Amino acid sequence: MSNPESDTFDLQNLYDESSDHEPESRKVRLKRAIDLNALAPARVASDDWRALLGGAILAVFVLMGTVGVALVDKPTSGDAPVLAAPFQALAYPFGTDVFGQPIHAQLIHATPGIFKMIFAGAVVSVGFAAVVGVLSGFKHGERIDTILMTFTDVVITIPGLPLIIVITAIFQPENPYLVGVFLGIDNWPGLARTVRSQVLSIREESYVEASEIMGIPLSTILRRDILSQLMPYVMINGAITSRRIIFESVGLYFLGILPFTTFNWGVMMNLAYEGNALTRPEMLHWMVFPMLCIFLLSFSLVLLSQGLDSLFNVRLRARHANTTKKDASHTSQSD
Amino acid sequence: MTVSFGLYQAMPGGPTEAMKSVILSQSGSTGMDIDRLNTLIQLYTNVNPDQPVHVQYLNYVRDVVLYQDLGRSFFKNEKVTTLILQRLPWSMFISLYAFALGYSLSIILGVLTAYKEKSRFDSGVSSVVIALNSIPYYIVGVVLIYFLAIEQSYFPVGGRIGSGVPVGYNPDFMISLVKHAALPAISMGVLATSAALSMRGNAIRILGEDYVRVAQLRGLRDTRIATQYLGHNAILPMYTQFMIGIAGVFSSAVIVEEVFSYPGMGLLMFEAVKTQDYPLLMGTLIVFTAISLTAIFVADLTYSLIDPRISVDES
Amino acid sequence: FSESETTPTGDTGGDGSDGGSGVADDTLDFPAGRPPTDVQFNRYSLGNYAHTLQDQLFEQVARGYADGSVRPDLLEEMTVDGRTLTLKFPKNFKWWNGDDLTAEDYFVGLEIDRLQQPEKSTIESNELVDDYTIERTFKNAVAPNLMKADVAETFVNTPRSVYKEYLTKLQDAADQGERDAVTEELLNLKITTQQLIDEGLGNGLYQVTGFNSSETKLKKFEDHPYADRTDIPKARIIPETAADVDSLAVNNKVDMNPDVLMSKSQRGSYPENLQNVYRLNWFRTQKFTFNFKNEHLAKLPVRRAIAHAVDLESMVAAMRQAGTVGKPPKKQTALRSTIHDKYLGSDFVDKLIDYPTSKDVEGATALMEEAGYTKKNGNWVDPDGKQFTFNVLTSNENIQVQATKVFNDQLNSFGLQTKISTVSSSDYYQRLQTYQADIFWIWHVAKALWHPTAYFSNNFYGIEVGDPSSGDAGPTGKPFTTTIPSEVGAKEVQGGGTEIQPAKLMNELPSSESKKEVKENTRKLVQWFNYALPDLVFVEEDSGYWGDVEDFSMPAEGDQELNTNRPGQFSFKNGWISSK
Amino acid sequence: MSSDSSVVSVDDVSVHFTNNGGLLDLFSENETVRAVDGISLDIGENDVVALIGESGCGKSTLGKAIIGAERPTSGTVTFRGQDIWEARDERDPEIPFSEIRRSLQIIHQDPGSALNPNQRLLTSLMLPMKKWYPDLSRERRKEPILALLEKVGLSPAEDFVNRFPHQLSGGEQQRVVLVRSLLSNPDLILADEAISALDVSLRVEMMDLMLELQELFGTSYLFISHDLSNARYLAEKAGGRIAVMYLGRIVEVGPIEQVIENPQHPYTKALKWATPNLYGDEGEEELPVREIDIPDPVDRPSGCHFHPRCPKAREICRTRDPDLITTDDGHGARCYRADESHEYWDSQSIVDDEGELR
Amino acid sequence: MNSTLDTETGTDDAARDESEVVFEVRDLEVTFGTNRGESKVVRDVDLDIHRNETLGIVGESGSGKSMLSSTLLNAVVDPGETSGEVTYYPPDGGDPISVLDLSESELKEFRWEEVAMVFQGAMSSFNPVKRVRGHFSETLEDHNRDVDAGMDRARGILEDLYLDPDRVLNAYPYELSGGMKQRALIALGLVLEPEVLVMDEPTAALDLLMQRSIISLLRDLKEEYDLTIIFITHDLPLLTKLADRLAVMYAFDIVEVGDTEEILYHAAHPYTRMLLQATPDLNVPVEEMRSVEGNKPDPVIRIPGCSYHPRCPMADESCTQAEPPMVMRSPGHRTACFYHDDVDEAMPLRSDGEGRR
Ligand SMILES: Nc1ncnc2c1ncn2[C@@H]1O[C@H](COP(=O)(O)OP(=O)(O)OP(=O)(O)O)[C@@H](O)[C@H]1O
Ligand SMILES: Nc1ncnc2c1ncn2[C@@H]1O[C@H](COP(=O)(O)OP(=O)(O)OP(=O)(O)O)[C@@H](O)[C@H]1O
Ligand SMILES: NC(=[NH2+])NCCC[C@H](N)C(=O)O
Ligand SMILES: [Mg+2]
Ligand SMILES: [Mg+2]
Repeated sequence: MSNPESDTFDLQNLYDESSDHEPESRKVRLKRAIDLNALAPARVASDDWRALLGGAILAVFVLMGTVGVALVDKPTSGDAPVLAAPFQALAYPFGTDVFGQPIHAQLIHATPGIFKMIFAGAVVSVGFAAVVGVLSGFKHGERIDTILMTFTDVVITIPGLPLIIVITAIFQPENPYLVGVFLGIDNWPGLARTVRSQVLSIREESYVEASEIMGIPLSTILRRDILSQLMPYVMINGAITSRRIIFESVGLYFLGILPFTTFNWGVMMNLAYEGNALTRPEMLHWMVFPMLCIFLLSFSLVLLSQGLDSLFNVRLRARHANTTKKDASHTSQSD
Repeated sequence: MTVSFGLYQAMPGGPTEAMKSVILSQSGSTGMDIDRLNTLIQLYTNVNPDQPVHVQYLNYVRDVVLYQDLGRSFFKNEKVTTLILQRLPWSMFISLYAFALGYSLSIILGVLTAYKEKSRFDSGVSSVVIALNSIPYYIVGVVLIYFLAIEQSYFPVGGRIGSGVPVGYNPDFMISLVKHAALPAISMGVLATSAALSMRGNAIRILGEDYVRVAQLRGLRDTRIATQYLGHNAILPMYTQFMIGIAGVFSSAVIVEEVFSYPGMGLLMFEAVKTQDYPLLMGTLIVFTAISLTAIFVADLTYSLIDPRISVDES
Repeated sequence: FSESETTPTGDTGGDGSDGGSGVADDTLDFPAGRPPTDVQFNRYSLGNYAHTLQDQLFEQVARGYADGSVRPDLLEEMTVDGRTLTLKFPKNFKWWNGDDLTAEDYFVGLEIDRLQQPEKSTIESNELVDDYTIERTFKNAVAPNLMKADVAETFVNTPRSVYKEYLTKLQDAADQGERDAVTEELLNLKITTQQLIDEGLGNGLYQVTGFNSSETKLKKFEDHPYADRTDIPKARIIPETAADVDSLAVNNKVDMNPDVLMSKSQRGSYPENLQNVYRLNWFRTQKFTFNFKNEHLAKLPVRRAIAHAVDLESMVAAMRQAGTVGKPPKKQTALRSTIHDKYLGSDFVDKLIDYPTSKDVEGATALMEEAGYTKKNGNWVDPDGKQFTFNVLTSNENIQVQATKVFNDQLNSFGLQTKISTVSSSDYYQRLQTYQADIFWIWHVAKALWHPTAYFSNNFYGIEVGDPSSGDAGPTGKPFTTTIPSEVGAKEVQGGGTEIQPAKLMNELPSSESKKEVKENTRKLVQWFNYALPDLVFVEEDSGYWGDVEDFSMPAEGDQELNTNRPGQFSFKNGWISSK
Repeated sequence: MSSDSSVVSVDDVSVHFTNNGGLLDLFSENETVRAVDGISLDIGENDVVALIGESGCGKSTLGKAIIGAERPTSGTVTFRGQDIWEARDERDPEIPFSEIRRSLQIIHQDPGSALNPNQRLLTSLMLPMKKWYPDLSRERRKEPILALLEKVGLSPAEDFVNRFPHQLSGGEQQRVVLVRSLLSNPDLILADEAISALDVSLRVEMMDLMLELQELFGTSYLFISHDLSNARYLAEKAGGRIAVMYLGRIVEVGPIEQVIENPQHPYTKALKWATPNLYGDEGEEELPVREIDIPDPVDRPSGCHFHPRCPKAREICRTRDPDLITTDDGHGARCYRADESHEYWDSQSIVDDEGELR
Repeated sequence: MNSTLDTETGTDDAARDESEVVFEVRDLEVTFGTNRGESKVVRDVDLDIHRNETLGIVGESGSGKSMLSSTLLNAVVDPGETSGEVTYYPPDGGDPISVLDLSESELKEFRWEEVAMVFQGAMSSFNPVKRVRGHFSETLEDHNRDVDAGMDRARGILEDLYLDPDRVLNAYPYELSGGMKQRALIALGLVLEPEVLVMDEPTAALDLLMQRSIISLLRDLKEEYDLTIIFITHDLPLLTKLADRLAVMYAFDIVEVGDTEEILYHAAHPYTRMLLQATPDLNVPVEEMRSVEGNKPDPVIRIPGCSYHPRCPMADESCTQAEPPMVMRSPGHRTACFYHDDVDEAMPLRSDGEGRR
């Protein structure tokens, strides 16, 4: 009794019965989108001190790496007196090193490299992990899943740090992107496994099944239902991975395993440490400030990784949104 | 192992070149005739580059698997296995030390902070843990050296036992042993503290589980609830991570031992990197891999002991 | 843990664990070398030979002194007759195991060295005349001092009890193949520290009694002829790699650093009882090598411009922060200025081209412009208007980085673009051998001889030009034949100039037959170096030693003849250090 | 019933799940769960079939097999005479698979997890609209959504549509899910325990709503429930049928009044007993089963699967498995007792007076 | 012991003066601080629970049933604040215990020895990594009981619950089906021989057959172990098969309480009547079923007057003004509605119509 033509007709009927809806204006929609996707997260963040602090510190470093680089001249030896103590002169607030280069300028000019490294590393490891995890999670039980997981397990067993050391020792990468990539390669398997299990459990959710039954194309399901759920997780791991990449890269520079061409916090520490900064108080600041930078940047990432959790939480976001009806939360189920 | 061999082949210049530069950089101020050096190196390394790669590979694999033979160190002219066996116990010692120190503390703190969630104790401990997690462990090492070894001389800055201490089972030796291992172990232990946060998270989640509530309603003793209910169940999801963590802590020896000049596996590998002693490098990498494999294997085997749910049905 | 720490039987007595520390104890502690657990004592085994420990544990045959002479150390006498060098050994020395130390113990080593490759060796024969005499005959005529220099800084470290069988095998070998087989056997022979103790295979004043990864314990060898000279019964060598020497010093836990001077920067943090004891104008310099394969560096004005543009003073200042003691050279001669007078004479030196030791931007600019380069946006572009960048290579060891960093910064601020690569030392040597960069930092390591041959050595620790029979330019593109002005100190070639062959000259210098010939050839080479600037020497390092002068009396200038390599160890081994 | 007059019909469908443990579980045996075991059923136009049974007896699996969301191990599922899985695999089926997909929809038990928590309702609802009406403009697509939402009492729809799922109560979520399933104008909706998660007081309302919409759209329902009284409410109001499942099989099927008033199968009787009524039925207090626990679905009892629990079981039930015995107009039961002349009656009872196994 | 009659508030029922009171609840409130304000999830509840009775508590989801029941063990989940009085009268005339004033260690003793509780989520009430036996023995141990004797008793109880004691005790929780777990949990609740067993929707997740069976078992157990049972559910029909008395909760308060029969046939509160009508029933023609309309109340927002008035078909002006007090409708049957006398007319019960009985 029903055929496709009359179907639309049926729906049409429904519509005609109650056609007094005003179409929403584009402006309202835009406003809502902005509110929900930009303002609400900001409001959530401002409620969560971790996200706030982490974001603030990170922002400072981003500024350092962009504006700072433009504002502060690249330091060279002889810019200032050698080994000036910190907090003495405005031109070199953090003091200078044995070359007479202002510490603060070095810190600033090292930042872009660090970010490049983090970026490359995080993209490689998190991206790879996400692809492998989603693919094998979605093809669960098929051969590709077995292959990918076997491969992942093999990589998991190779201890990361020694492998990285060997690889970097062999290839002596100088480009920060390349360094990031090398440091990223040991990091993905664990993440891939977790992503896979997440995908498996998301797949169990009935809304995915519902989408399938509605005949929604697989690509849309992947994007809408699975990736959107994974995003927070992936971002959080991105932050954690970034911290790890900082640790490892700085460590390898510090130990002198990675060749260095430009400014780098690890290099500064290496030079200071090799110069026996530990036993020479007048040199200590040369070591301390890069250390502080590393600490602050990774601190901000750790905080962010914890705070992001709430940023991505739609519930919180919705609660902080303005454009949805106030009474919405009253009817919400306690669960 | 395949990876190792792949890397082996990827070495720039090949082993002989590496050997040459090692000797050139080490042989002191007397200098050496390059031609002579080349001949010696040919003899010394016994490398037969004429063999096709896959034959070399098969030989290598055969040696490793059948004879536990990892080849000879170029630089030390000693069997890699011997060198590793000499160093391995020391690294084991400090990493187990670190592991025991780091994880036991993390677990206890994790459970405690979860219990006292949102208290001042919790925020205090959590902040410290977050801060610790933001400092690379080797920097912790450096800071420790600075404050405890250089400024205060509580601990030695390097080596594994003190000079002048007689070797043997006597108190002086033991104390010296422990003191020398303390700083490296602490700085490796920092790696393990991230466990405190996940432990806390897990424990908070478990605290919300019905069975914990029921246990409290049943009037069970607090210690029992804390250990058998909270502790045990909170460890479950991170157990495998834990065991892999052992391997991770062990791997960190490469950096920590260098910072503390602690002659263990890590330093051996580090030296091998510096001297481009490829057989040794490969050997250490294989051993590191073997250790992490073992850890994962043991984790798999023992997991069913602590979580009965995954064991195969007996029925 | 049993495999890794060897417990010496016998002396395990607990002596206090701190060294200097104000209280006068009977042990002399000093840092040196690698852990005794990591090294071995067969000098034919390449990698882990105990280079540093041998300095303290074996007698040295002869030494070179800063005045350029080579004089006996262990030897009673060394004489030259034609192509033959005669070595007379003393009769009262013993190995720790009680065996007499005879000429044969040294002879075995000499012969093994020769017989490994008899054709290539410069020695015709070594002959054991009697138990205490060796006659060593060279294939070609060599200046007498150079013949002596051939055995300088060599040790009696081949006990006949161990090595004689290998010598016999070498003597029996019919061809090079068989000899190589013996060499290979030798390569694989190991003498562990434990074996050294057990079999008493050393012969120095102090004998090893025990060791572990963080120390080598030494006790005075009472049968040694010098045993009465000193009242220090024990010593301890702390491996440099097992402990941070600087912090040991700061905490007053060492009594001496046998071949290192305390720098100004260290002075501040070291305790007062540690003082520099003796300072030595040492034989090592550091330099930057230019790769002529780079079209710009191949141009003399560019090299000279670089020499003007960099401030040697501030490079050295930075190095001083890292503990180096030294100063920039006044003239670019390749030789230490200490031997200028002796081989060049002040007239000659004065005439040489003066390159500034501090920055001379104007001079540098003039030179660049002369070569057709122009400055664009602060950077120099070549005559074709193209930009260019020099790759600068250095090792990541602290001193190297310090110097290269400043060098690099100064080139940059002058407008020469550079890309600096700081790589681990092994990788650095690797790249160095193949000259994969435009400018390299490198030591200029002379043998422990204050003699021109040591400085003009045609290898990469010297001024490598390459094998002159191999083509028209060596690995760094330096020509085998080149023209320099006929007049000393002229900045340009006028008239025909003089054609010289630096590589050939350097190779021939050691076989100069007379002092005069040595001087002549040396001047030619110096003039070439000064004119053509194949390398830029930027520091002449000093050496010496420091020690705890409160608790120990240590010989200083005037006390003994110390103007030789490693003066601290030399004093120690000779029993010249006593407690106060 | 012939299959052309029905929307979907399944014929002798079985769905078996084998868990092959994977690489690591080499030593564990493969276990096969016969979730659905040879079931035939037709669902006609405007039909309502209520499917009830204990947890794990295979209701959902059967339901999914019927709407073509679960591929049967054997047997055929046809949609208006077209084999669903052939349509999917074939190049040129009579009825395209996407058409089948559109016509068979589902409402899940847990409304909370049936909606993507990260999407606003509008997004979730627009997706199927985009799929089914690709030619319509965005605004045009939105109209029926809003209309339907108003219809199910979510008013003002403009407001609801911009909420996230967690901003709705369970009842409201369930209505949205119902709306979503209706958007494609389906012929059959599988309501898999669609009301179980709701508060008792909301269930009747929800069922009424479903029935109301059925009238409007002419949809059939396959209504899965483990609650006899709810199943009865819905089916009876729509004049539908009820099917009782036990361990992968339909043990009794028929018009709702007949099955409720005159249950044939002992299991149905037990269910009826277990469904407490507010008023009356005092007295029948004895448990009408011998064992409370359901047997292991992997290792099922021989003969009639119900015999270990059946108080009326006889020897023959132990060994032989009864077929569906139809009594009158579509009421059938898989029990020998439905056939008054069956040899069962001569078989010896395996139950003693105390209800224990002899 | 009939001295507990509280004439002032009229909370006790005279008809039952022969029965003792086990729990006396007065002015009970449970509040949570939320970021929207104070959330009052139990509001001013007065209730007496009699010894050896089965009290059923019904009400829609979120009406505060669980909260109320957990106050009996002073076990409201953490940020929650409990105020008021909960007095427990031990058997044989021991001193009354004020439950909310117990110290930590006294509570530990009180719980499970006097009052045990079987939870809403039976499935997750066992520690997943501990055998069932462990749960029994640790409970006995920590209450300083003789473990062997206790385990024997546990075996007995398990058998009474149609379980194979050895199999169940040796199993890990995950190895048991839901029904088995639920019964094992009931056995665990009885292992210390408590006076009172609080059961919070113990059957909600189970199959009909299992639910009904457990109800039967409970009736037997109650006799055998002299229990007082407090049974919470929103499944009204099920409850009527077990409970002696019913308490109906709406909006965090009890709106009606009385004997089961009394409530079924003479419900006085409109909400109770609505609930009765919305309950599917095989014996009732489908046409007679209605649904409850409207939204459930929010614990943060205090509805002025009668909290049911927004949903009540009988509500008028006065209902929005004042809160109706609890009044005694007949002995033991109390309700909080201004119009409890008119309710028969306004909202006839199904049972009234055809008198199906
Ligand atoms: N994907 C699957 N893999 C393996 N076994 C399955 C799968 N889906 C269901 N089963 C098994 O098949 C049987 C029937 O499951 P089904 O979900 O159809 O039962 P149900 O009657 O819907 O139960 P409930 O009332 O609990 O929803 C169960 O034993 C279940 O464990
Ligand atoms: N931890 C908590 N914090 C704040 N409010 C809570 C908390 N737990 C429950 N509530 C609120 O308390 C009220 C009563 O909850 P309670 O669990 O007692 O309901 P219930 O009647 O048992 O419901 P159900 O039948 O669903 O079990 C609900 O509105 C709920 O939202
Ligand atoms: N010959 C060499 N490899 N020299 C390089 C190292 C120099 C050595 N450290 C020395 O000062 O003598
Ligand atoms: Mg189901
Ligand atoms: Mg509840």
